[in-house]
Amino acid sequence: MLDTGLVLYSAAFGLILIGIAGIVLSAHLVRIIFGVALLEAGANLLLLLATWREGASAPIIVAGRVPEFMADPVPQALVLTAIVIGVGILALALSLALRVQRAYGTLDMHEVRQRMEQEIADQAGIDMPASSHAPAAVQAARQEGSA
Amino acid sequence: MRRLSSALFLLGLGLLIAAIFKGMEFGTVAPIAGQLINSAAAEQVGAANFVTSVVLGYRGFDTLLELTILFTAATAGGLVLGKRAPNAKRDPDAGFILQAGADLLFPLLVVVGVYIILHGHLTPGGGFQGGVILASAFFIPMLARPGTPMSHTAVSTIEGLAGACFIFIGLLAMFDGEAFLTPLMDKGELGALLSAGSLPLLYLAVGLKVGSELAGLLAHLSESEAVD
Amino acid sequence: MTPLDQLLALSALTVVAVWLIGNRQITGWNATILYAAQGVLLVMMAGLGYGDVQSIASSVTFQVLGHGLHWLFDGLSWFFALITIGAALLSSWFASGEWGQRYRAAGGSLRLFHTALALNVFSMLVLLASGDLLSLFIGWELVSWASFLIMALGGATATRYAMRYVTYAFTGAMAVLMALVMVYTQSGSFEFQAFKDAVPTMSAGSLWLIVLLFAAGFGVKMALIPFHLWQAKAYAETPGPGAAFLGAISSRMGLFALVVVLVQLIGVARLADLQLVFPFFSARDLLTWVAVLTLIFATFTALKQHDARRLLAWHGIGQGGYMLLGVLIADDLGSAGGLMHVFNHATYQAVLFMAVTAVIHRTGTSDLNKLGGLVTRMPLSFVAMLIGIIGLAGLPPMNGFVSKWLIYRSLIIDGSPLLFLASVIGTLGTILSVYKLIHNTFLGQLRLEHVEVEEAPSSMIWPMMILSAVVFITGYFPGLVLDWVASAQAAVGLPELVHTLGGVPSDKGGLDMIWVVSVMLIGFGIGALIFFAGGRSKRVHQLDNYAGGHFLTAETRYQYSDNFYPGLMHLIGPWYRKSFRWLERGFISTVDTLSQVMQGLYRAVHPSFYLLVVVVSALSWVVIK
Amino acid sequence: MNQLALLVALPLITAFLLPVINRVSTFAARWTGPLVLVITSAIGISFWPQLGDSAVAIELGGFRPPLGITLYADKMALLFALATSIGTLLLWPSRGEDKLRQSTLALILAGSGSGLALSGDLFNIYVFYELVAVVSYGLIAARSTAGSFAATVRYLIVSSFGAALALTGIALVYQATGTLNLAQLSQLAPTHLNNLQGLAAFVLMLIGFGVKAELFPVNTWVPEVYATAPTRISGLLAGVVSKLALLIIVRLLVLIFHQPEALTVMLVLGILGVVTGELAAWRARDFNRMIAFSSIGQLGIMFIAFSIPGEAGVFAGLAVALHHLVVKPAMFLLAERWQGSLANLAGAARTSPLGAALFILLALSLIGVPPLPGFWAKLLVMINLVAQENSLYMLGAWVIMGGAALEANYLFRVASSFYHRTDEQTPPAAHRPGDLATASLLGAGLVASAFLIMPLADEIEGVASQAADKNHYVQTVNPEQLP
Amino acid sequence: MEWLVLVIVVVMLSSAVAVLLLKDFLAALAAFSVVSLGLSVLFVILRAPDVAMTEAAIGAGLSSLLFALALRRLGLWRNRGQ
Repeated sequence: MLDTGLVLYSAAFGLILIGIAGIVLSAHLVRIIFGVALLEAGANLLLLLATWREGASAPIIVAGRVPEFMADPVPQALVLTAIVIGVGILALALSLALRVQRAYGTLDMHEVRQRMEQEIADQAGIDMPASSHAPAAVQAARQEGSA
Repeated sequence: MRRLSSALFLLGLGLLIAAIFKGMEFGTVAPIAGQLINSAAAEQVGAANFVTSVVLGYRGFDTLLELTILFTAATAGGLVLGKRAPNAKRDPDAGFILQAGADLLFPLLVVVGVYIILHGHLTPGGGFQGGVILASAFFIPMLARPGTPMSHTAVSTIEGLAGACFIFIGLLAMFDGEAFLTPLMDKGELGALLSAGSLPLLYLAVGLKVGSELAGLLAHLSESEAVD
Repeated sequence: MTPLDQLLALSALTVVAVWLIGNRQITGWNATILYAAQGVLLVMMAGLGYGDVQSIASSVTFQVLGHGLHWLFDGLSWFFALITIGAALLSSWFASGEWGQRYRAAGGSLRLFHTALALNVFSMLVLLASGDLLSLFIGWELVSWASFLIMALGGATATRYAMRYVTYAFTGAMAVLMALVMVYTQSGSFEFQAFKDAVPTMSAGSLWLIVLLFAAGFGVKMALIPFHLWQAKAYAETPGPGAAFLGAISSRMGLFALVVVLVQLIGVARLADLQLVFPFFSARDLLTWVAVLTLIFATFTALKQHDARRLLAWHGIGQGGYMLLGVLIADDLGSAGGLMHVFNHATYQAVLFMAVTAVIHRTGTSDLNKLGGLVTRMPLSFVAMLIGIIGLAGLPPMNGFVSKWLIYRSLIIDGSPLLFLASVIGTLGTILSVYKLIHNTFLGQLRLEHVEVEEAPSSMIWPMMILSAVVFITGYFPGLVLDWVASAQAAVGLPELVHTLGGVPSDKGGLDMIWVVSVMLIGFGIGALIFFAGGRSKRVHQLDNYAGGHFLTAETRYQYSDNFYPGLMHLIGPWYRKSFRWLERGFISTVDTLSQVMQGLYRAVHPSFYLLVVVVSALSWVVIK
Repeated sequence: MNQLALLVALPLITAFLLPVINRVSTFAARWTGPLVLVITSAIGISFWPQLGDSAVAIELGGFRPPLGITLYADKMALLFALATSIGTLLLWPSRGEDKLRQSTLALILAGSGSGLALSGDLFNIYVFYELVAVVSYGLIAARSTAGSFAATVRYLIVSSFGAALALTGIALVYQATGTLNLAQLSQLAPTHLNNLQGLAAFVLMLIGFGVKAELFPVNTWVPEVYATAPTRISGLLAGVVSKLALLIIVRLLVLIFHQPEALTVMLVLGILGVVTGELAAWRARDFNRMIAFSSIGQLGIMFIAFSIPGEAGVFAGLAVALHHLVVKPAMFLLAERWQGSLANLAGAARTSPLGAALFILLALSLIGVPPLPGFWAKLLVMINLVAQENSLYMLGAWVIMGGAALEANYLFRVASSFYHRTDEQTPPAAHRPGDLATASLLGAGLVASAFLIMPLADEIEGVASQAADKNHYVQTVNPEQLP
Repeated sequence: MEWLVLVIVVVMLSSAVAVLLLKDFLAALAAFSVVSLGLSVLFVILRAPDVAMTEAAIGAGLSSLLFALALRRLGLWRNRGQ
């Protein structure tokens, strides 16, 4: 027989890892937001598992009969809270994504970053700083050339 | 290049998590807070659903903040999405069947939502779940008839008042000299509909607030013009 | 309220008063009077270091974070304070007349100028009065920022050089703070006495570090090599009288601090046996050689200058080397020479800056290639500069000779021929360059555009004359200064110099300036008698010249003052590699590159990636531990 | 003492009601927010003397810890709660469209910030942190330029990533101890958390909460956000919010995580923060990003200071934090009109001499020139760092010194350019009187504290010693144990 | 029971990977709601009915709705990927 706890924990950590992978690896904003949602789901599961015991019963008194071994209600309340928080942030992120796309016409974060830096530079009236993709030596050389 | 390195770091993270997981031992520590609550909740709060007594009683403060987060998200979303241009195009209304279905669904959903909210202290469910159902109850007609948007003023008034009620109930206790958010009124007998003091009221406030927040958020998102 | 309180209070009052009076002609005169009053207060404190009166403490003390802050004057402070206030008095007098009018007409604000000057004086007095390491640092910072203020007055270019100064100075201050903190952690207190007691217990390594940090931090102000690049330009760009003041005393504050820390607290003997790398090379040797190199390098750089003010400023740096050298020899003769040189240098440096400023005031330029022949037009200024350069060159009968003689003498007794040779080379360079200065300014052919130049106004002449008189009299009777010097020596625990009015008694191969000068005067008198009574001389007009039977009109340049000393320059030219400038540039560009790298770091594509990286690295470190 | 909960409840209820009030009268809606903040600040100040040397624990809902949530009010918590209210009041967002929503968000920020400072429950701290985060997203985006949206969404992603990690850390802690009450955690820590799991939890929480505290390297959002957000909001974030996140980390260190490794991680990250921040600022071309990078450096100094073990570290870090709390918002207030290229600032002293003078004063205090308070804070940090007699702490001291030298260079490059007499280009416009008044108020506070340094230092030392006293915390909260 | 858990976990994780890999955002959204549903079932198994309801209502229902609306407005409703 396999250990349920192990499976559940690995599910939680797996969700966390996949979420982080989504955040880090993907460039598309919606994809990243998906990743954040998955990460939060994994964290919630982990939190609920923290004091989970095999064979406990739900912490609810049905018809006045108090079960002798009840699950820990605190993590459940916490996860409840965390889920609602997550959805609030999700909504905000999506509406921001809407505006970003309306402003820049793209959701590719590399491009968005370039455009944003360009905008900041124009706003400040200074030349766009050299791209951070190039190694520092190249940047320095470029600066020498411009100066 | 970056993807490769990120993948490597992810691998490393996985290994580390495994290493830490190996070090963890399970079932040794007793959940202090949980056991204390399980033994005391019945007479301290008087809700049959201990999760509810934690959510609204022991950790009611968290719930208040959670509502505030929703409220903030809705406000910020409104700030971000801004005012809708009056001449912006709307989607066409859906067909007759859908509209009729929506009209049919609406009262049903409202009733279910309110029921879930009011039994939150007895059975699973409560303000949040019921609130979501209320929100969808108000949102589905919108989907059916995008032409006639819901009134944001009403929504914001409801949400403001509901949230204020939650805090106000908490402050009442404080003016009695109790601590902030102390449950009021007598506990009643365990398991009855009218029990657990002020918890049902709080859950009603929560439900209304959550419902109105989410409905407002959905409305904002769906009303913002499509790009095409 | 102790006399020291009164002095500091009056000095602070001077700042406020000058600020309130505002941008008026009268401001300068008020400042002058107030400086005179400060001088009187100071003189009333005279005699510190003799008999039972060792020091006068201030009644103001603070207790911050458990560290006591207090201030007191001893012989050394008094000696430096005398120079400070005297220089301020004469400089502001100099600035109060026509110079002030023109400065204000040119758009400068006399309020700012005089406030900055008064602020400098006040902060220097606070520094000189410091009674523990913390108050020393506070005074140090005050001095640095005050001199930044007066340097930055002169417009855009001046601000650039002042920025350079403040960069050097603040970095140095940080080094000093680091040293202070290290001392504190080893001695448990910021008190001088605690430091003194802790020195024997400190390990050689930490003491080395502390000494180097202190020397670097204070050496910046003294413009010791390799921290000398800022000074010449910054001083040269300062408004004339301000330059005279700064050149006279400002950078000597570094010497004061070094004397307090190295001589009074650590002790030169301890320095001498601080050997780290080689047994034959101690901390003291390092510092003396830095001093000597500064002396030679700065002097020969001065030789190359074409701008009178820069030339003087470079000499200021070089003379600082003499002072440090003398103090570090630390016997009675040498340290006396070093400290007395502070006084002497202040006097003739002030005279020279004033004379150059007077020339600029009249001719509008300080470029040595555009001047010449002003001797008949500005005779008094000429006399002042002549006395000044004789002092600077260290020739009798002026006071510069005495201090340098003391230093040479102690070098010989100390048995360090190399140092002696080096300082003699420095003196050679000094003589050559000061001759260039006075020749290109006052001698030779008069420029046509300067024909109707007239003598500087009396408000400039008077301070110059007074200072020249001081230079001569203290050369005639060096005992006057040596009294104060001896009390200063006593204050820092150096052996006191036994001296007479005329100099030092003869048991060490003495010196009696009264004899020397009297003989010289008699010689000059005889020469003058022959010259005038002989009646051989025939006065011609300055422009009435002929060569080889041809009359030379004033248009023809028959006397070339630029490219002075071509042979010598050809000889030593290759040594001017500006290596230090390159060092500085290299450092700056390194910082620039690093800064670009960091900005690239912050403009990363993906902030979350960093988060992942740091989580993984921190966790793995924790797991491995 | 129960009334301390008002510091949180009052702003929140006002925020909820603000839209309703606005429907009644816009005038009332405009002035309610500041009024409420004045009231809360007054309440907080009135509690200061009552606090004395013994802290108080407020059991919300009347439930004994660890069952319920406790607010723990010692001097440090109250100080930062007050700082949040007063700071929000001073930097009240007065510009941009949709003032109603902005002031609602500002009120929530004040309330949640105070709660964050006061909270004594780990998960409650997490919720407050998320609340502060959401509010700041809204306020940053309030400028509603494309750049501000992009910066906000980038910030949101990294911040919620960090928050999720912190939640994971909290889960690990709860798994190991079964409680969330800080006092009880500090009782159980030596036996339950003094292991790999505990350290991992700390690392996760440090980095998660460090996102807001501008901890290197999760502070890449700082330059872009401060360059695009409304300047007052940037001042609020840099001045107040970052300190609140820092406060949490310090609490965790003092109460729960005593492993030397924890301190070392903080120290290393702080050193890197100073190096990168100051170096990057040296080359910054526009005003906002210059002070943004310099604030990264300053926060790094705070991390270094707090990583000194024992009460000395808390004292030093608190001194630096409070100093920065006063200086940085004033800087950002000046940035309101000076944002943009540094090259355009030549001759700015002609149009606003007071602004230029204030900038110089703030810069002098920032780089630590005596007798301004910045110097004493820096001296405190240096002494304690060197006293550790540990090469890594020594390195920290050297780094702080070098950073100060760099900072002096670039700040005074700007300051001296104010006084250039350039006629070909027009100097920037004069400051708004409102900004200038607030900034000069803060500057005056700085000068005053320079004169009152002696009593001030003693007071802060008292605050620090109370905050560093772990046993006092436990005894005050006195959580129940299992029978 | 364990096998049920295992099956659910496997489905969840694989669909979570699918969320990141699927080109079509609608399909990704579907996979995402599958994850939430699996999570809510897990919560039921873990004796947390309230959390399960919440997850089902908010995680599976509302979040998916939000995503759907956003995709609609972002014009990612039908076209494939970016």
